[in-house]
Amino acid sequence: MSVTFEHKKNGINTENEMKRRIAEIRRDFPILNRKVNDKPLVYLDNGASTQMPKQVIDTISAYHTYHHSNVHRGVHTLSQESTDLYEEARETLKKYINASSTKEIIFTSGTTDSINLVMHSYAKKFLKKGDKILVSNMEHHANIVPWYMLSKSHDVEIVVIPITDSGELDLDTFHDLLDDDVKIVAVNHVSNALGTINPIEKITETCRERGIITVVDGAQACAHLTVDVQTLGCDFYAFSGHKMHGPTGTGLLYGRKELLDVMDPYRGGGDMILSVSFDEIIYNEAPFKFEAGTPAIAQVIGMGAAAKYINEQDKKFIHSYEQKLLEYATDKVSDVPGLKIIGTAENKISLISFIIDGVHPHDIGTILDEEAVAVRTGHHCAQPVMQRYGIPATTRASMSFYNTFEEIDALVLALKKVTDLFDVN
Amino acid sequence: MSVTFEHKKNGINTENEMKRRIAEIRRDFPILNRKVNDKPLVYLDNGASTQMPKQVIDTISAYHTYHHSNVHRGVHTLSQESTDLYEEARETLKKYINASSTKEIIFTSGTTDSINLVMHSYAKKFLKKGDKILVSNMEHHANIVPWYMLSKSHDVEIVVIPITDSGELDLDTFHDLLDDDVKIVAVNHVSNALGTINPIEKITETCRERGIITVVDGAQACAHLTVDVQTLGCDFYAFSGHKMHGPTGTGLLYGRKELLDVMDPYRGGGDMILSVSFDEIIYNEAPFKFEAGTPAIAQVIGMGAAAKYINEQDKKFIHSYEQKLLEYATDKVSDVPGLKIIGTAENKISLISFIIDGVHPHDIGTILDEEAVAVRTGHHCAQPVMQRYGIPATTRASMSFYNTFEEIDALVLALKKVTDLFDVN
Amino acid sequence: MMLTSRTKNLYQEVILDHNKKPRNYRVIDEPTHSAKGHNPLCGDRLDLYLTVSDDNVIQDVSFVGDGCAISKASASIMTTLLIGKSLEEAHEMFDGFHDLVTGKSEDDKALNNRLKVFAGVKDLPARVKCATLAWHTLNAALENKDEVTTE
Amino acid sequence: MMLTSRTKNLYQEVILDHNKKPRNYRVIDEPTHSAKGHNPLCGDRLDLYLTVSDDNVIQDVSFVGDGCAISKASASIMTTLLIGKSLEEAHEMFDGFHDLVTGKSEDDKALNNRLKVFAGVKDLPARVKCATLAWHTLNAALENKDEVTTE
Ligand SMILES: Cc1ncc(COP(=O)(O)O)c(C=O)c1O
Ligand SMILES: Cc1ncc(COP(=O)(O)O)c(C=O)c1O
Repeated sequence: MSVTFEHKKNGINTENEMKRRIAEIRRDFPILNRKVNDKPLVYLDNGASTQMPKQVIDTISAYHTYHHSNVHRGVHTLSQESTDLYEEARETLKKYINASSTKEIIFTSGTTDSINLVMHSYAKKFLKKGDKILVSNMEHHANIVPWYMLSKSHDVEIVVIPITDSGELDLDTFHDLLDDDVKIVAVNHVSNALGTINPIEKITETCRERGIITVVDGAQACAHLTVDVQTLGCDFYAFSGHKMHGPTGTGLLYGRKELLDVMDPYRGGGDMILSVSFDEIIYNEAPFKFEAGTPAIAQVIGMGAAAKYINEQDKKFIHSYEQKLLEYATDKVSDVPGLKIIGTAENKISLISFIIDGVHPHDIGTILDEEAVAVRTGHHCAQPVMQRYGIPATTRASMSFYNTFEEIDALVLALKKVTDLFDVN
Repeated sequence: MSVTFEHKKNGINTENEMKRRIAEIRRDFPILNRKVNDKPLVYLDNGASTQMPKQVIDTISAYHTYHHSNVHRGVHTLSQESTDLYEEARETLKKYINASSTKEIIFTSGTTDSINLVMHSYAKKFLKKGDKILVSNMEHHANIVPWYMLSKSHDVEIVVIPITDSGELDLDTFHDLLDDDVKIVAVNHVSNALGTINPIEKITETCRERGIITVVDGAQACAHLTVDVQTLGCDFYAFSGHKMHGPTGTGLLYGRKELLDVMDPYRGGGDMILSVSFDEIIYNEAPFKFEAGTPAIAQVIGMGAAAKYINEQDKKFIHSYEQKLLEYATDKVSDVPGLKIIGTAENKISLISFIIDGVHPHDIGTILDEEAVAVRTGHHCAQPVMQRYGIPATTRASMSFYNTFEEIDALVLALKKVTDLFDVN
Repeated sequence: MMLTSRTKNLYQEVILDHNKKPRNYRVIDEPTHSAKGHNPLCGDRLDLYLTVSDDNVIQDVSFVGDGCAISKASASIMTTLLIGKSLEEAHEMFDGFHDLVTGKSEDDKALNNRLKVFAGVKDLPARVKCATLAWHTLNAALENKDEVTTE
Repeated sequence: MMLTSRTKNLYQEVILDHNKKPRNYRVIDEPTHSAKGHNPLCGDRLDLYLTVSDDNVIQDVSFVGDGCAISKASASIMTTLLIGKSLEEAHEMFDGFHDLVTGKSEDDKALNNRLKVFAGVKDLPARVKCATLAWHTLNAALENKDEVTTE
C-alpha cells in the first residue's frame, strides 16, 4: 500500500494513527461486522444508501421505546417530548447546512419528494408556457422526471446542460444557454453516477444575477461535503436521510424563506393548516404548511442523530481520508485489465464508476457479491449519463469514511477474478 | 368493576383469564413501563399514534443492524435481502386488508400522503369543472384539505354529507345528495373525533351502482377492525403505519388495479420509471410508478411486522375486549360531573370524546398529564366536527387492546380532580 | 383530593376565578385598536378591543373569546391592569410578564402581583402560549395588525 | 484464482463462450414475428426476430441487443435450439427451462442438455430474469406483443 500522509496539522502523522481512528469509527457501525458468503462484508454501495452508526439506530429504538407519540398538538408529556425531539432535529439540521432559520427546513420523505415539492409548489405556480428549465446531463432521475412531468403539464421546455468527457459541467455552454426564458436551473451538487463535485457557487452566482431560481440536488453531497447553503447561494437544496447515515423515509428541503412564503402546499391535511371549514381553509406558515399529516417523527429524529454524529467527527480528517481512499482506489483499479473509469473530473467524492471491456456490469456485480464486495451496477437512475457515454451501465464503488484500504484491495482482487473468468486482457 | 363475560366460545370465561392475556400483551409494549411524573403512564392517545410492540421495534433495529441497503436495483446480497423484506411486507399488507394483488398495494408516507395521491393522480386527471365530491362532516383534515385544494385548482364542488346528533352519517341526506355530477365520495371508515364506525359497504354499494369512486380513510380502522377491502368494495383505502402499531413515516394506499393503471404518478424520480431520456420517459407499472425514489424501507418492513403482530393475536378476543373497555369507560365517565360525551353512535371503536361544563379541554389535558394520563385535547384535526357541535374542542381518550380497566379508573379519578378543582357539579 | 404541586401552582384561585368570571368580557363598539388572537394548538380565539387616547393612554380595553383557563384568566387580568396605563407602561408590563412565564426572571420586584399568579406556567412550556396569547394580541392591535397566531 | 462454487456453476464455459460469440446475432429483415425485451433492473434490451412458417414451425430466429452474460448466452443458446422446432415444442422447452432456473424441477430428463448449463441460476434469484428475458421476449413475439419487461 502506498499512501502519503500530510496530516501533521491534525496530529495525524502516522498511518497507524489514521488506521486506529478509522477502526474506532468502524466500531460504531454494527453492519460492518456482517458476513456475506462467510466473508466479511465489504460495503462499497454508499452512493445508494449509507450505513447507520449505532448512535442513530439506538436513538430510533429509544424513541420507539420511551417517547413515541404524535407531535405538535398534544399536551401530554410523551407528545411534548416527541415534539421537542422532532423540533430539536430541525434545529440540528438547520445548523448542519447553515440555513438562516428553522423556517427554511422542511422535512420530506427524501430527495425525490423534496424536488417534487419544488416542482409542484414553486414551479407549477410561477412558470408559464415557453419558460425553460436547465437540467444538467448528469442528473439523477429524481432531478429529471419531475421537470419532465412539468414540461408535459405546463408546456415548459427542458434544456440540457452538456457535460464534458471527463464528466464535468460544460460551463461555457451553460452560459450560452442562459436566456430570458430560463427560470430554473436544476443541478446536482455531486453526481451519483460520476462522483463529480459541481461548482455550485459559480452557477448560483450567475443565476442570481439573472433572477433564475436554483434547485440543487444534494443527495450525494450531504454525507461527504460540508454543506453551507448560504455560501452555496442556492434557492433550494434537497437531500435524504439515508444518504447521510440516517434512516430511510425522511429527507429535507431547504428553501429560501421568501420563496417558501409565496409557495402553495402540494399536500393537504392535518398540521399544515391554521383553520379548516368547508368554506375556507387557512394554511399555516412554512415549514409547517409543507408538512401535511403526521411526519416521519422517528426518522427525522434519527436524521438529526446522524447529523450530530457527523458533526462530532473530525470533518477535516474524514474528508481528507475519503480523498485518500479515492486516490488509492483510482490507482489500484487501473491495474485491472480492460477497466475504464467513467467520470474523471478533477473534483470528485470518493466514488468510482467504471466499465470493463467485454464484461457486463451485472455479471461483475454478481461475482463481486460472491466475494462479499457490495457495489452497485446499472444505470444508477441516471440513464442520460449512460446515453452520454454510450454505455448501458457501469459498476460503481462508492466509499465512505468507514471504508479501508484493505477493502479497496478486496475490491481489486475480486475484479481480477472477474477479468480472469471472462478472459479480459 | 362490573364487566360481563360472554366469551365461553373463545374459552375466555373468567375475568382472570382475560386479565392474564392482556398482561401478556402488555409485556410486548416496552413504553407501557414508562413513568410520567413518577406515576405509571396511562396511554389513552392511541387515536393519535398507537404504540409499537418490541417485535416491531426489534424488526426495525435488526434491519438497520444487519440488512440496511437500498432496494430494487442492487445485485448484492444486502440489497437483495432488503428488497425481499420490503416486498414481503407488501405481501403481508396485501393479506392484512385482503387485496387481490400486491399490485394494488402502494406504500406512501401516511394516510395524508395516500389521499393526496388519489387527489393528484386520480381526481386531477378525471374530474372536471362542475363535478362534485361528497365529503362527510366528520372527516379528518386529511380527507378535506386535499379536496379543498382540488376545488380551488379545478373548480369542482365539495358537498358535505351531514351527520346526526349522535355522530352518524345521515344516510338519507347522503342519498338525496347523489346526482350525476357526483364523481367521488370520500368518507372515513372510523371517525377519529367521534369513534363512529361508518357503514362503508352500504355506501360503496350505492356508489358502485352509480359509477362513483369511493375513497375510504381507514386511519382509525386499521388497528381496530378487520379490514377487507374486497368486502368493503371501495375503490381506494388509505391508512398509516403509526396508527396500527407500526412506525411513523409510512402508510398505504390500496387502489383497485383498473384505476391505478390509468392514473399518472404525481411524484417523479428513480424506481418509478422504465426508461428515461430527455425526450421520453416511460413509467413503470403500479405499484412502482407511485413509489418514486428510495422508499421508506425500514418503516415499511416495520409496518409489515406490525401487521404480522396483529394477525398473530386472537382478533376476536382483542376486538371484543376493546368493546368491553368502551362500555366500561362510557359507563364510568358518566359519573364525572358536567361531562358530556360527543359521539354516541351505535357502532364505535373504543374511543370517547367528551366535554366538561366550564372546563376547557386544554386544562383537562394538562391536569390529566400531571396524573400521567395521556389523552388528546383539541379539534383532533377535525374542525368541521367541532363546528357541527358548536364547541371549540374536546378531550379524547382512545383505547387500544393493551389498555386496562384500571387505566380507565385512573382516567376517571383524574377527571374528578379536574372537576373538583374547577368546582363543576 | 390530592393535586400535584405543579397543578396547584398553575391553577391558583385567582386564575380559576378570572376564568369563571372574566372581567371586561365585552365588545367595545368603536375601538381605536383591535385584533384577533389565535392559538392553533388548542383552536382558541380571542378578540381584543382598545380605546387609546391621543396622548397614548389606554382608556378602555376588553375581550371576548373562547379559551382555556390560563388564556382566559390572562386576558381578563391583563384588561384590569391596562386601563389607565400608558402604552409604554403596557409594553414594560408585557416584557416583565413574558420573562416570568418563560422562566427568564425569577422574582421581578417591579412586576404587578396580579401577574405573578402566572409563575406556574414556566414549568409547563406548552402553556406559555396560552398565557401570552392576550398579550401578543395586544401587541398586534397596537401595531395595527389584524391577526396574530402563536405557533 | 479461487472462484466460489456458485460463481463457477453460474458462469460455465458454454455460457462464457456464447456470451463472447453469440450465435444468430443479427437482424432478420422481414420477420413474421418480433418483439423487444427489456429488463429494467440492468437496463438491458434485446430485440428478437422470428420467421415462422404457416404450419407453425420456426424457420429462423435471431436477436441483437445488449446484456449480461447470462441473458446474452441464454438468448444465443435459445436461438440455436429453436430453429426447426414447432411452436408447441418451443413452449414446452420454455416451461422446462423456467422450472430449471426457478428451481422447480431438479433434473428434468426431457430438458435439452444445452439448457441445463443454466442450472446455477436457481441459486441466484436476482439472475432468473436475465436467464428468462429472451424466452419471455419470444412469448411476446409469438403473441404479437411489441414489448415485454421483466419486473
Ligand atoms: C381519520 C384520520 N384520517 C387521517 C389521519 C391522518 O393520518 P396521518 O397523519 O398518519 O397521515 C388521521 C390521523 O390523525 C385520522 O385519524
Ligand atoms: C444525486 C441523487 N439525487 C437524488 C437521489 C434520490 O434520492 P432518494 O431516493 O433518497 O429520494 C439520489 C439517490 O439515489 C441521488 O444519488
